[in-house]
Amino acid sequence: MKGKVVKNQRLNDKYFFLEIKSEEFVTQAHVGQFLMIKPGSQEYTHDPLLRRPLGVADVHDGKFNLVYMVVGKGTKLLSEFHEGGMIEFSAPLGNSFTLLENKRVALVAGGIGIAPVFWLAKTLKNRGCVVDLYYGGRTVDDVVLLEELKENTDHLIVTTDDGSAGIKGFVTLPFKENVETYDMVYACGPKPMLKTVSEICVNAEVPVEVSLDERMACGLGACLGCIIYLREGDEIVQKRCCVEGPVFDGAKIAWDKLS
Amino acid sequence: MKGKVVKNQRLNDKYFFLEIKSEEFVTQAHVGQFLMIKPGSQEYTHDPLLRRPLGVADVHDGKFNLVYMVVGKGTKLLSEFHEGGMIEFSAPLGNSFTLLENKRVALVAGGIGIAPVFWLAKTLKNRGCVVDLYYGGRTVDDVVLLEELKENTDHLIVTTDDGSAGIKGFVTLPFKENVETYDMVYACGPKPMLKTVSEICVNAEVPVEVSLDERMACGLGACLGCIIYLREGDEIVQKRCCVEGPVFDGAKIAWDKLS
Amino acid sequence: MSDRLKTTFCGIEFKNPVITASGTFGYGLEYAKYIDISKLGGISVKGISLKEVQGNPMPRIMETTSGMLNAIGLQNVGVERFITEKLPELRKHDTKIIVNFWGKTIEEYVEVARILDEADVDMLEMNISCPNIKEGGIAFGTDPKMTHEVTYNVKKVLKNKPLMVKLSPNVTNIKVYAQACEQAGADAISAINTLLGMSVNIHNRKPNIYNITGGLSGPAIKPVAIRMVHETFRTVKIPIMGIGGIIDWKDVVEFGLVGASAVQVGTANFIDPEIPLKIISDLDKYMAENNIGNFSELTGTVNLDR
Amino acid sequence: MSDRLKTTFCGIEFKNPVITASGTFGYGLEYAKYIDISKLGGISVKGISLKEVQGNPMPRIMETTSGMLNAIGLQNVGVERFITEKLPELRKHDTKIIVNFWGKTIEEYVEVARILDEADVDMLEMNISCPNIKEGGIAFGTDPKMTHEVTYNVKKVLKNKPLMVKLSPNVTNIKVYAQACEQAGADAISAINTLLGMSVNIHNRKPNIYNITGGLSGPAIKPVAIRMVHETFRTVKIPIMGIGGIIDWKDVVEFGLVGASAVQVGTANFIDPEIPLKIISDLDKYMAENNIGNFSELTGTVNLDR
Ligand SMILES: Cc1cc2nc3c(=O)[nH]c(=O)nc-3n(C[C@H](O)[C@H](O)[C@H](O)COP(=O)(O)OP(=O)(O)OC[C@H]3O[C@@H](n4cnc5c(N)ncnc54)[C@H](O)[C@@H]3O)c2cc1C
Ligand SMILES: Cc1cc2nc3c(=O)[nH]c(=O)nc-3n(C[C@H](O)[C@H](O)[C@H](O)COP(=O)(O)OP(=O)(O)OC[C@H]3O[C@@H](n4cnc5c(N)ncnc54)[C@H](O)[C@@H]3O)c2cc1C
Ligand SMILES: Cc1cc2nc3c(=O)[nH]c(=O)nc-3n(C[C@H](O)[C@H](O)[C@H](O)COP(=O)(O)O)c2cc1C
Ligand SMILES: Cc1cc2nc3c(=O)[nH]c(=O)nc-3n(C[C@H](O)[C@H](O)[C@H](O)COP(=O)(O)O)c2cc1C
Ligand code: FES
Ligand code: FES
Repeated sequence: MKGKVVKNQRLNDKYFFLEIKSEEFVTQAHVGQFLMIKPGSQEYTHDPLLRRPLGVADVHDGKFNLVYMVVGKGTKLLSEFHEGGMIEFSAPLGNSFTLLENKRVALVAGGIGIAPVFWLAKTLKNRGCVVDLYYGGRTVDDVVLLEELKENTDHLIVTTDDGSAGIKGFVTLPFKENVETYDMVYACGPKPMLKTVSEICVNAEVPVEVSLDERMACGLGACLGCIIYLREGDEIVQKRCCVEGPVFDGAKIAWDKLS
Repeated sequence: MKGKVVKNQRLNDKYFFLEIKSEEFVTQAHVGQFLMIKPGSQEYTHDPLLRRPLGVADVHDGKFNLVYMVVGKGTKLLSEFHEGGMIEFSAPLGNSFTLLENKRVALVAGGIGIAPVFWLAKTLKNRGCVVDLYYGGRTVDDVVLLEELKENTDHLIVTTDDGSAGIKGFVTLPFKENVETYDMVYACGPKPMLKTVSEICVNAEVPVEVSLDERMACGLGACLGCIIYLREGDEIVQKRCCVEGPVFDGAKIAWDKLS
Repeated sequence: MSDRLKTTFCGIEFKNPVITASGTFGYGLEYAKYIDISKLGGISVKGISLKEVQGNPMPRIMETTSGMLNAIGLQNVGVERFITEKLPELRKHDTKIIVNFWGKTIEEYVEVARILDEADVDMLEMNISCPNIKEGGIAFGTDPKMTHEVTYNVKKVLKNKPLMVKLSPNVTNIKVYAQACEQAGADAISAINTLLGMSVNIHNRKPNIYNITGGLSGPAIKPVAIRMVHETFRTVKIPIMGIGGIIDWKDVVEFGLVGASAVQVGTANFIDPEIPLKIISDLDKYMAENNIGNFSELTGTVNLDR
Repeated sequence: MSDRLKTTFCGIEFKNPVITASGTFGYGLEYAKYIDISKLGGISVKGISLKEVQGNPMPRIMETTSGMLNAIGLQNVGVERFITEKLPELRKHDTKIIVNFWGKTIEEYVEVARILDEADVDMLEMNISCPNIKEGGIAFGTDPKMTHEVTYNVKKVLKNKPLMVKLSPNVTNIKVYAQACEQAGADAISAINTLLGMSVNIHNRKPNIYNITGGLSGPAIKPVAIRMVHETFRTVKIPIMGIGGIIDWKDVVEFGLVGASAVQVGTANFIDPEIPLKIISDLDKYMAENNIGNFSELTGTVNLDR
């Protein structure tokens, strides 16, 4: 697919916000899905080689949004993409979150994990849920779009490791205090955080869905490069993060087997 | 060196005109020299890998101009370079044309060979020469900047292979008719044209300097990838096009040995 | 598409000479959702073994400059499940099926080949070159005697299907291996598999691939692949499928010129599933414009005069 | 620059571990106009032979995806002219001089080495791996017995200078060659030279390089180089100079982690003559920030635990 880059806006030193126009994409996308996006506009250069996976952060008015952090050459190149240009990307890929109605839910996001959570918050709110978002980052630069998030949540609890914004400390602490009040928990962020969130939920017997990140080459189940491991009964089974995921039941993930 | 791209303007389907601001470059450059320019702005992508050689087409007011034809991925990428951005390039490289004063000279340019010839025409004109420019291309799209060239020459004779601009036929024909009236001839263009021009000059006993093109990796004499061959007495000697050239005595070139 | 793309290879008629490479196109079905796979010349499926294989621990892939490393570890569902679960679905699409297969011993190779020979597939591609698996696999493709032996033994049991042997580029002299295959009765050669490479994360100082080394593929390796197909073509008479770094129709023509009768597109499928289809239509256009009646007219016509 | 970059390699003290690679830095003097070459750890000069060599006909170079092919044909001024015309000029710059050299026969190798052993140079680098020259050159680097023999014979005549042998990557098993060098008395190994590649112009159907095949260098080959340095480091005890695709300081660290005690920068010099100097200062910064007292602390410290 192809779409016009409407906005490619720097949020702070690390984060960017990208808005792309594409009816085709928008009509197909589900909350929790991702896409593979070509970081540059040139067909004839092959470095970087592969498209990069990014979570869909919102969908509205025939446009969709991505939020990304510049970490390497692909995201750097993306950050230099000129507004108005046409960008190439895949169809929406992967599975999606289970969407409840009229329930109390907690969303836990760590750093760039906010991307899919943004759209999720908005969607669940529209479905009548009470939505609490626990959003943690290393510093104030790692918690973005706070105004927009406030609008789409009932409670927004921000934490930073260094206290430069919100409460000082890990996001899992305030979340843990309230876990039992929720019907369902959704999380996206670094693996150690997801693991802790899942353990907290399992202990509290609250269902939890997490969105996982793995390096991806194809994004559609062919390369077998993005394996994650689930515990099913006594067995450890392999799943492709890109097709059977990126959203998994946090209670089933074999955390110690992940890379 | 680095400079700001002031203009990167499409002249027609194939040709572009680039203006770069750099006092440092301008103060060092001589007529006939070239530079090696990085086609993209990114440090962190390596395709295309090498800088590309382009002749200096003019120098004025702390700025210099390049004229280039899009033939492959390097020049394509260059054509997408955004105005206002900083571009990287080498110091001015290679030798330069012999600059006469107050003489009658002919300049013969074929296609993109116009680039160094543009600056040469202007310079010789400023030194009191009578400057006739014979400028040939395949079609009307291969003869560019005609207005500007008219200003800097005494006679501008344009030819195209298909007659879509100027006289129909090879540029060497009108040139040959007048060769004996010149004190010196300068030429840049495809090798078969340069060979013919040189032969015409040798027969007419008029000195001739030609600017040669070879694929280049380093541009400064280290890789030995750009060898051309001169006849010196009975011997064939090797020269590096980038250092001992790109300007050579047309009478000495061993045309049959060039690639 | 026109007739000019029709390609006869080992007596099999492919719609066109563009086949998707093993390990980069799953079992074909993964892509069927996104592109019309019946437009492909053929599909070489992920390397199949006698028993199901789980593959290597993660991480398994890493991008490098204009290339990627992989050490999937030959994960596959095994030959039985392939035939019962995948093949019937795949056969609904009108394209040729090449089954890439491997074993850890000659007996395993022979056994898988025997089963596939009776299955509804078009051709076998024997992978003797995968550098990722530690047990034996590597030995077959980097020892000419072993190459001969496994080829000879497999060929002996095949009654119905042509055998293509896929060569490893990680050898001093690929001609010796091509010759070994031809002499042992192989019907065709495919070349190349991945180059053995490695990459390290300088921050945590660990290899970027769990397996430490992995196979390098993508445009970065194309010059090596072109050279090896050229050398192979000058050495043997059996046809060659050219593989390595193909991204566009120009690459396909280049492989043709040095001796490929057909090609396989690998890593490019990851970049964009549309690429093989785009190659096919661009190639058709190029051939029409240049009055090339059939891809075979290009094969091996590089001009070596000087 | 600080002391932390000082690198002792074969008993020679280099200012820093960044040396410019043979064939990519001329005789050093070409670059002296553009950068301060005395800031380099050292310079490995263009491969020198007994007599002057004109090299191959043109074309000699071609860019490929993130790499380049070359078949210069080892053009050089010969050892006598090198010593009289180039060396005195070069010696005015305070950096170490490594002389890359080669021959067509063992006698030639020995003869050049003998002459260089008496010259004002710091170290010899024996190129047994250049894939471009047809006469013999290729045989030394792709036959372990020949590797041993030429190394042994050259080492025998050297009284003053350490001998580094430069390995070819175009082999099935580089460990065998590294061992052959060590056993024959080599003081160090440099790896890798270029990968043998080819490219064809699809319009005129001619090879893009007159010599048909050429050596592939640049970032495209880095994963192969990293793998081979890793394998070499795990095989021999003599120090290794890592080469292949280095563009920035991160590449240098990666080579260090897999076993390089110093590195050579090749193709990158063509892209921008400032690159090796930038690498040196960036490396210094990295080491300062990470409390690495000396580059040798990195050597071979890749973490292979799983
Ligand atoms: C399903 C999915 C959804 C994602 N959504 C987002 C998102 O919405 N916003 C966002 O900023 N990022 C997201 N990521 C991560 C993003 O894909 C990587 O940051 C990006 O590919 C890095 O590319 P690069 O070229 O900039 O970095 P590279 O130069 O490729 O690598 C730089 C560093 O990032 C690491 N890295 C590379 N790929 C990944 C990856 N897939 N996951 C984690 N680390 C990686 C590398 O190991 C390396 O340390 C997502 C990843 C997945 C798999
Ligand atoms: C001293 C010198 C001065 C030059 N001045 C100009 C100039 O002022 N304007 C201009 O447009 N071009 C000029 N050229 C040619 C220019 O360098 C090439 O067109 C350019 O490098 C092609 O790069 P690319 O990546 O677009 O093409 P590639 O993808 O690298 O190649 C595309 C095609 O161009 C051919 N090509 C590549 N490099 C060269 C080369 N150096 N010379 C001739 N053909 C080549 C290739 O063989 C191929 O057929 C000059 C070349 C030299 C050596
Ligand atoms: C992720 C991945 C998995 C692969 N698996 C196999 C395999 O199972 N069997 C095989 O013969 N080749 C396998 N290959 C090699 C490819 O089929 C192909 O030979 C190689 O990638 C070079 O082509 P390319 O540069 O077009 O990718 C694999 C390659 C990749 C990238
Ligand atoms: C144009 C060119 C010429 C070379 N000449 C030599 C040579 O004379 N002797 C030698 O040992 N290696 C030679 N090499 C190989 C380099 O020294 C180096 O080993 C190789 O290019 C890989 O490093 P890189 O990827 O950093 O370029 C040459 C390489 C290039 C590109
Ligand atoms: S990214 Fe290829 S299988 Fe998941
Ligand atoms: S381009 Fe390298 S020597 Fe001329």
